[in-house]
Amino acid sequence: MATAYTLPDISPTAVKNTASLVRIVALALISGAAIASRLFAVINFESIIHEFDPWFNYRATKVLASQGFYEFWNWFDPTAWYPLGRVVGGTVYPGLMATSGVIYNVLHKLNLPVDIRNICVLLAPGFSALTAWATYMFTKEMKDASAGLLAAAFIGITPGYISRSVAGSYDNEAIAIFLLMFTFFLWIKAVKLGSALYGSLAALFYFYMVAAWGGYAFITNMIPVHALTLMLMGRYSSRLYVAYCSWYAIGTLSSMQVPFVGFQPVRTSEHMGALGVFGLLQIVAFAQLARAHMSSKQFKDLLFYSVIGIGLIGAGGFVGLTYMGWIAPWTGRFYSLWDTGYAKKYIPIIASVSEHQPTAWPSFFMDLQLLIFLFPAGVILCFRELRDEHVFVIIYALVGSYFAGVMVRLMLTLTPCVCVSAAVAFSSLLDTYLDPAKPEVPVVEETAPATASKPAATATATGTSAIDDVVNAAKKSGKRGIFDLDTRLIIVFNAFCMLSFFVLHCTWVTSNAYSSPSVVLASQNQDGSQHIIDDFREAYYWLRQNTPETSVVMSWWDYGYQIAGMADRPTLVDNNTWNNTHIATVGKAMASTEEVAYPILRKHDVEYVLVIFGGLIGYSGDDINKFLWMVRISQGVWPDEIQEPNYFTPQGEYRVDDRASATMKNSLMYKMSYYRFAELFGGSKQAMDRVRNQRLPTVSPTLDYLDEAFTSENWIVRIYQVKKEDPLGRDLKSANAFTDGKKRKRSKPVSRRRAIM
Amino acid sequence: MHWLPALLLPLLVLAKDPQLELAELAEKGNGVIKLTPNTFELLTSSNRNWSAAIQLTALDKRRRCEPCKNFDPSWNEVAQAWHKVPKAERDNHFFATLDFDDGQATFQKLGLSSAPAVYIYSATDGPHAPASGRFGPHKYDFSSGFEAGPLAEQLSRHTPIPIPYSEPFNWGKLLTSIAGVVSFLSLLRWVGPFLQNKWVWAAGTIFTSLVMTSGYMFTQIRGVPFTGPNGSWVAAGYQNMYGQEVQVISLIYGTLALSFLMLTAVVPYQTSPGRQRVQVYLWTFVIMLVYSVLIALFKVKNRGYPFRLFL
Amino acid sequence: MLLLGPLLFLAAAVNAAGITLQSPRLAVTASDGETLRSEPLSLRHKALADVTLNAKDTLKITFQAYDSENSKGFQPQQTFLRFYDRASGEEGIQPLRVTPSGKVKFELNMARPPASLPATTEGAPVTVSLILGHPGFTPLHAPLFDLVLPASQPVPVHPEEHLYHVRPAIEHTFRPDPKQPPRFISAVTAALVFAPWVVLAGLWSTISPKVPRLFSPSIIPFTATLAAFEVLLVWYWVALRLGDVLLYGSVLGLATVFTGKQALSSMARRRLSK
Amino acid sequence: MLPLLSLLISLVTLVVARSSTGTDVLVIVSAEEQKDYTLFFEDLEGRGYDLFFREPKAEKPVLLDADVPQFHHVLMLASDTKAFASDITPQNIVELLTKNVNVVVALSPKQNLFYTLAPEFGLVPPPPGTPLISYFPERTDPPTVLPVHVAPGPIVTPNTPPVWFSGIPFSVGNSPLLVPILNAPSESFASDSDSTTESIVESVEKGGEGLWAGSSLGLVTGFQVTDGGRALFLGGGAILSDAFANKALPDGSSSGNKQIAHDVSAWAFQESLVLRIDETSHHVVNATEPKEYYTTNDQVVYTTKISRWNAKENEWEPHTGVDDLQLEFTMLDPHVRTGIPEDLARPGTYSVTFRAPDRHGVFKFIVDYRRKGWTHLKSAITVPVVPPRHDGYPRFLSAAWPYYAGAVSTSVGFVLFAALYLAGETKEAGKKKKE
Amino acid sequence: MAPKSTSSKATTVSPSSNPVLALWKSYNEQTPDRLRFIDAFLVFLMLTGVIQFVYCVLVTNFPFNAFLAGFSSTVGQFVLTASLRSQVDPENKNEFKEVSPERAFADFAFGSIVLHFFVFNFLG
Repeated sequence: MATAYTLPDISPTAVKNTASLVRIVALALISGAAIASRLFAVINFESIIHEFDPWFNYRATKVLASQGFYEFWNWFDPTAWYPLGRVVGGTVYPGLMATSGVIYNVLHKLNLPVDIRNICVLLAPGFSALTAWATYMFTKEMKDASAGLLAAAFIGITPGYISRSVAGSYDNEAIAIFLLMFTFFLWIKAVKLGSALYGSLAALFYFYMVAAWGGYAFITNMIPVHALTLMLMGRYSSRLYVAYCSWYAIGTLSSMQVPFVGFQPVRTSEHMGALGVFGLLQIVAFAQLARAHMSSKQFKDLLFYSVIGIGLIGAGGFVGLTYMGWIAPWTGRFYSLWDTGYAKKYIPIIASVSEHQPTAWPSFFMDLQLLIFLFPAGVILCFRELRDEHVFVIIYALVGSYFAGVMVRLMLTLTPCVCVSAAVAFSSLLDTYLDPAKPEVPVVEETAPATASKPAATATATGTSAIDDVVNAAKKSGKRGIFDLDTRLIIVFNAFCMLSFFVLHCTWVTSNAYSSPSVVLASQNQDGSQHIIDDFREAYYWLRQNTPETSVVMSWWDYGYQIAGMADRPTLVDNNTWNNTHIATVGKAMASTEEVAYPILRKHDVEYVLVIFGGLIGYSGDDINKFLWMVRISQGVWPDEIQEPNYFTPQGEYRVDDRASATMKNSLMYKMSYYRFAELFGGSKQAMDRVRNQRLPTVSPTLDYLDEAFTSENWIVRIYQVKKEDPLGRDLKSANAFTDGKKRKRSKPVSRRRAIM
Repeated sequence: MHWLPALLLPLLVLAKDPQLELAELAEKGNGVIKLTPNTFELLTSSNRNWSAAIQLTALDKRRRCEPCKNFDPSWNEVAQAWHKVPKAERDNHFFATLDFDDGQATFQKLGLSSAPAVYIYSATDGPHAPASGRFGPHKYDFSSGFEAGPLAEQLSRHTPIPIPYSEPFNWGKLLTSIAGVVSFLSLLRWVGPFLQNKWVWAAGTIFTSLVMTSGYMFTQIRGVPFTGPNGSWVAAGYQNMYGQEVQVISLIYGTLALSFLMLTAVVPYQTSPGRQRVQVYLWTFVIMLVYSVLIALFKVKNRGYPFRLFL
Repeated sequence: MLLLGPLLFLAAAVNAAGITLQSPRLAVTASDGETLRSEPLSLRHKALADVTLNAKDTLKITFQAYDSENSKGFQPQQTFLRFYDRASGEEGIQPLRVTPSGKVKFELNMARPPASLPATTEGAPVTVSLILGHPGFTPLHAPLFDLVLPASQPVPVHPEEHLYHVRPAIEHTFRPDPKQPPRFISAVTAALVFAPWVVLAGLWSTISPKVPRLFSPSIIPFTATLAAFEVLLVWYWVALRLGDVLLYGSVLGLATVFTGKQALSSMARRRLSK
Repeated sequence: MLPLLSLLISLVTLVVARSSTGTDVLVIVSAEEQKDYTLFFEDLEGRGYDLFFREPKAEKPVLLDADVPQFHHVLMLASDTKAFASDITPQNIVELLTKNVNVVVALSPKQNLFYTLAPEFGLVPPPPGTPLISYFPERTDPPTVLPVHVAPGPIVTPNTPPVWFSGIPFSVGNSPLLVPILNAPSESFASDSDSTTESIVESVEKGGEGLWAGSSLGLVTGFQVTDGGRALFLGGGAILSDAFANKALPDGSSSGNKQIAHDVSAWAFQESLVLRIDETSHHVVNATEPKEYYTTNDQVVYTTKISRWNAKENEWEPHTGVDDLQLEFTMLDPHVRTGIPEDLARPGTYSVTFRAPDRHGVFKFIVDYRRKGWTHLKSAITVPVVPPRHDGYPRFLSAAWPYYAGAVSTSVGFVLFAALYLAGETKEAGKKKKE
Repeated sequence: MAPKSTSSKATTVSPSSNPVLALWKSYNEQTPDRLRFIDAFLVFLMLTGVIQFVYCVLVTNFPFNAFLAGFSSTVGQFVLTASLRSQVDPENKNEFKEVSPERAFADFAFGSIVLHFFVFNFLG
């Protein structure tokens, strides 16, 4: 046969074996790359837990590892949400902790005394390797092994996934993405084979997913949508029935074993879609069975009436139950994905989180570089041969890109799908141009997809359109292939360049953007050398060493987990923002005057107040910048005590200098942030806030109810101690005036009679 | 009853009671007083036993103030709603509108740099004067959007009695949706085959995902303008963009995807080597070019980005 | 102290110069100037009828202080009116302005009450008494009459005052326990749940499946292991902990896989042999 | 003074000491005034106190050495002194009080630093130079020396005869920490003797400096500092003096000054009305050890032991007969507030059993017993209340029998089905395929 | 559907007016015993489930987890068995190329064991 270039003659078996060997090696290398590229954080900084939530997971894991699973399950944490406490066992997704707990115990069984912290730090990279493998399997089902390898490579190093799985970011997503992909793989497999085994396995991994991440709702809705679409496309088959029913029956029951999820799968709207499809499948299956035994005429009207009737009953029942409050309507967090204005209006806490902001296009490109435009091409290719699994990818692409657009953090769910379809596109390009066959001779390996797709295509595309004609005509003509070597070369070379560019990009992004453990900050000295700013740990360890075990620390909720994790002190609120009122209370205390705040602090037994202040070195993520959110949240609860406009200048500007509004200047947060700030600059030349770029008044605010306890090296963390009540029962303001020797103005006996108006 | 003296006063004194005057003005502009600098002074005079909510806006075309246009209708709705309350209470609170072009001086006096803004002056004496002694002007914060509902709700805190505003039921929406469904069903026969064609769906899917991945939702949620003030269409800053960028970016993505498809799906079916070669080079060139443009754009957004392609 | 005053006064009246009053009168006039009450006062005994002042009324007290010796008016240093609420113990002292000739004209206008007036409660009268004192004179403390004043706000108490008294008890209201249906019903239903076995038996008997290989060596182990699994699970429900069941389960699982392979492959052979 | 000495003395006097806090008393009094109080001082020494005298202007012995109080009680009788040594300042006196030192302060018509001290306690003295005057009862003494009837109260022994007083009154604020002991007679008022009615009337008018008159004014007032010492304010030191102690009342009977001097000093030096909480314990019903966590709906037993200082026996004895002791079980707000009845079997122990709220959180057992004149009792124990453990819920409920039955019968059905199915002949299937 | 079965249908079904009767008739005629054996089990499961559901609705759902466990054990077993049925149904042979009847039963057994594990874990 005529080939574009001479092929070494090797026996097909040899080729096969080498291919599989190469595949294994490639996968191994990909895993290595995936893990390695996530270690920048450890190299640049140190082996430390990152950010906020991971600190809680780490703490919980320690409990699990030291006290065992049942104790963890029943763990009541009295130091969180003081004094409400938190029933941790019932309010976490234990999957992550359980996983590292198991690993920890196994290693110790093998006499490998590994520190639990290192396990937690390295869990995410480890699982990223598994994710690569899962993606490989998944894509293999879509196209073939080569596409699979590409996809694995993509997901292995694409920043969109690395951003949440660098070493040290010990968060649910770390393992969730692997579970997501593997569940999908099993699901596809189950649909393809119609095997209850794969269905059950999918259910098991779904259970793992539910135990690991709140994002399981994505699976809960993706799979039913897929099944429904297939049915609407007239592709119902007993295989679908077997796969879906075995998945749903076991999956739903198992998901309810997770205490945090509880009865939601039968009580909330997020899960009702799956239930509905389940019911529908039963009807359709019965109809099919009936059809086997009846003339089509009878069958038609029976089927028609029964489907209509039962469908109506089902819908009515759903509405009724929702109306009776048996089924909870969409939860706010979920709802805010559809009505994008909803969160800001009704759940400011959610809106205040930075990773819940919508995504601008640069972050798409930053995270997915060339994949983002290969992705549509891949989707088109999926349409070309429209098998059941391709339908899945298409739906995934649609839904995923919408969600990723709405919330930055959901970029994570889009990434795998992008990798898969991009890989499909890219590998089919390479296939075309590497395929040695020349078009003159009748093409030998009319690739499997093409054949398989024909019936599918003809089955669906009853209505014919121009594009169809083109494609089919081309297919008919059969002459498919590339004639000349140079064209092949340029394409291959081009592709190679693009891929290497992608690698460069990913490496750069990972090392520069996504590897900083926001606990430790890095800054450049004049000579370009790196200077580590370690104020947070400095302050937290100060708390740990200089305050009694039981002293309650109040701070804005962002720092709750870190205080609990590093300082080991009770906190009022933390990053598990389940109680709006409690958070609003803290917001109110921060936003109101000392006199108003003091009773609140005393009532909650607060002994230390911690604020983050970046004004000195220009750390922009400080509390003054978050202050408006505190105001808003507390305004939501006490609209007539706290009003956002009062914190702006009459011109509607948010200022901290001498033009700042009186309310702003008297607020506890302002006072705590700028206390003694002017003195630092010698008072003479005005103090400069490097974040707001505003000059502070030369006299700094005074504090009557708090004492400055600690201020970190760069003033990022400032800790204040709450004074006790005056033993003589005076208000602390006048008590201080007395101790400072100020004369009290002479009073005289007052009339005790007040007339009734 | 507070308005009795207000009504009797003119009979006793020759000078017209400002409150009555305002009431008439409000009557004229049914519910909303169209302010001039003088009437503004009158309305916000230091000793007033009425409260007032003033919308400071710039509705003139030349000002190109989109938010002003969006907000004005809901303002008028609320004013109408207030106009419905019995005269006794109505004349204790006034709704007024001052346009930038009528009272630039006033805007400067208030130090207003942006429109629209709503200032609320509560009564300084008389029964409705607030006990707190904070007479305003309070500034209405638009954090809850331009809708009439929240506006009425928040203003009601300052009016003598709550504003009897109720969301008008949106019949139009209902009807259109019903009509849509009906027409769809009726057209189903003709639309059907069209819907069954997978390439239609493909087009839809591709379009959606392209638009989404070019930050369309960002522009929607943040309500960013289509282009910048000085006609620039690329917003500086990594987490920021204008409406036009969506189009450009999705076009770029589309082109790249298309050329890949061409190389994969169409070029191989060429029968003559010559044409095939031409096409291959053509599409490769297109990819290189557009990709470089994309990178260049990204460098604009993200200054620190070290890489560049041919441009 | 009250009882002490007059007593001492009587005791002391003998030896020193005393103070007496000339024509003491009280008058109550309404806001529109109408005189509601006007009568002379006596130092010996209190006026019988209470004097009532309404919100706008005015109480007028006039007298002239006399030196009982030379019976000419003079100006005592201490000329106080004392308002005393016996119920609440509230007290107010109002010094009176005296002319050099001893004339006193005191007006208590309820529209503008003086600061000395004590807080009063509804209906409870305050005793008004006159206190006269001067160096070298026998002091005089004479209750004049009971005065009923419009009630005022209660006396302001310290915010923490309530901590110094018994505070009202607080009961926590508990959520009601979920109600259990009568055991009888549950038992019956439980029995009913087993009823379908009858149906099953009936149906299977109609089909009467042939079970030639019920005890065939290749099948029975598989069946047994499956049964063992179910037993294990029930046992788990009753007693076991998760760890144990996972351990036993894994062991049993291996066995089941093995036996399953045996049984099913034998079945497959039979099927394909057809 | 030397710590060693104080230690020595405290050791020696341990046997006879009567105060619950200690025996060392610093008396700040000028040499000439000192002679006026011999009786009082004898009384004190007789009660086992060690008196250390110090001239108002003398530097030693100091009140505080490195913020450590050097005495248990301070007696400020130098009322007429204008200027004091540098370490005698209002601030220092307040600090002493917060450090559980008891202070007795005698004011006088002469203005000095006590005039700035008193207002901090809600006691406002009249303008300087205006002593308390009363023409009642008619007597030969000057109007500034007056007998005062002693109202019954917890501190002074019942039916003590009237006492001689000379000094200033002060208006008493409404702070509940204040303990009125002796109030002015209702006919009395503060004024300089040559004031005229005009000046008095003007004083009450707007802008006047106010009139201190009537029975609401305090002459002797105590102040119980929150978890600190006790302060006693005397309108004038003379009430403790020998002169008044020996001076007969107008009706010839002897005055109550000796008695009141004894009583008020006993209160001020924490001999009387002193309570303390010896121990508190909590546990579940019919258990003995306290639990680290309580589960919602537990029956919790809270026990506390209160004892009172017995000055005569010089020891703490069980304090019985409190019928208004209350316990709060608090998380943010009290969820339970109940009286703690006395456990008659064990004198001085008070115990109550209650059901923990069915709401988890960090709760506190709070006993906060404050009564005027008594030392405050405060105890707060933090204890988390947690939801039941996963296996803490009732199992095998009758209500769920049908469900158990369902599950079991399904399992059995499965086994049976599997057995029969496996055992069944696959022929039919084959046949069907053939036909 | 395989064309063979449709043809057989055309011949066997009597022109009965009542579709349900016709259904029942043809079912009895042309369902292999093995399938009817399975169907009997299905009926059994359905009845068990219905009784529990009725009890839950009429009497109490108090230990809701117990109800869910019991009920979904029947439902789950039902669907698993139904899957088995459709997999061993000779008429679906061409639909399940990779799944032989024995393999089907293995899957069924595996699924059921997993299901029952969760059931008893959730039964409380």
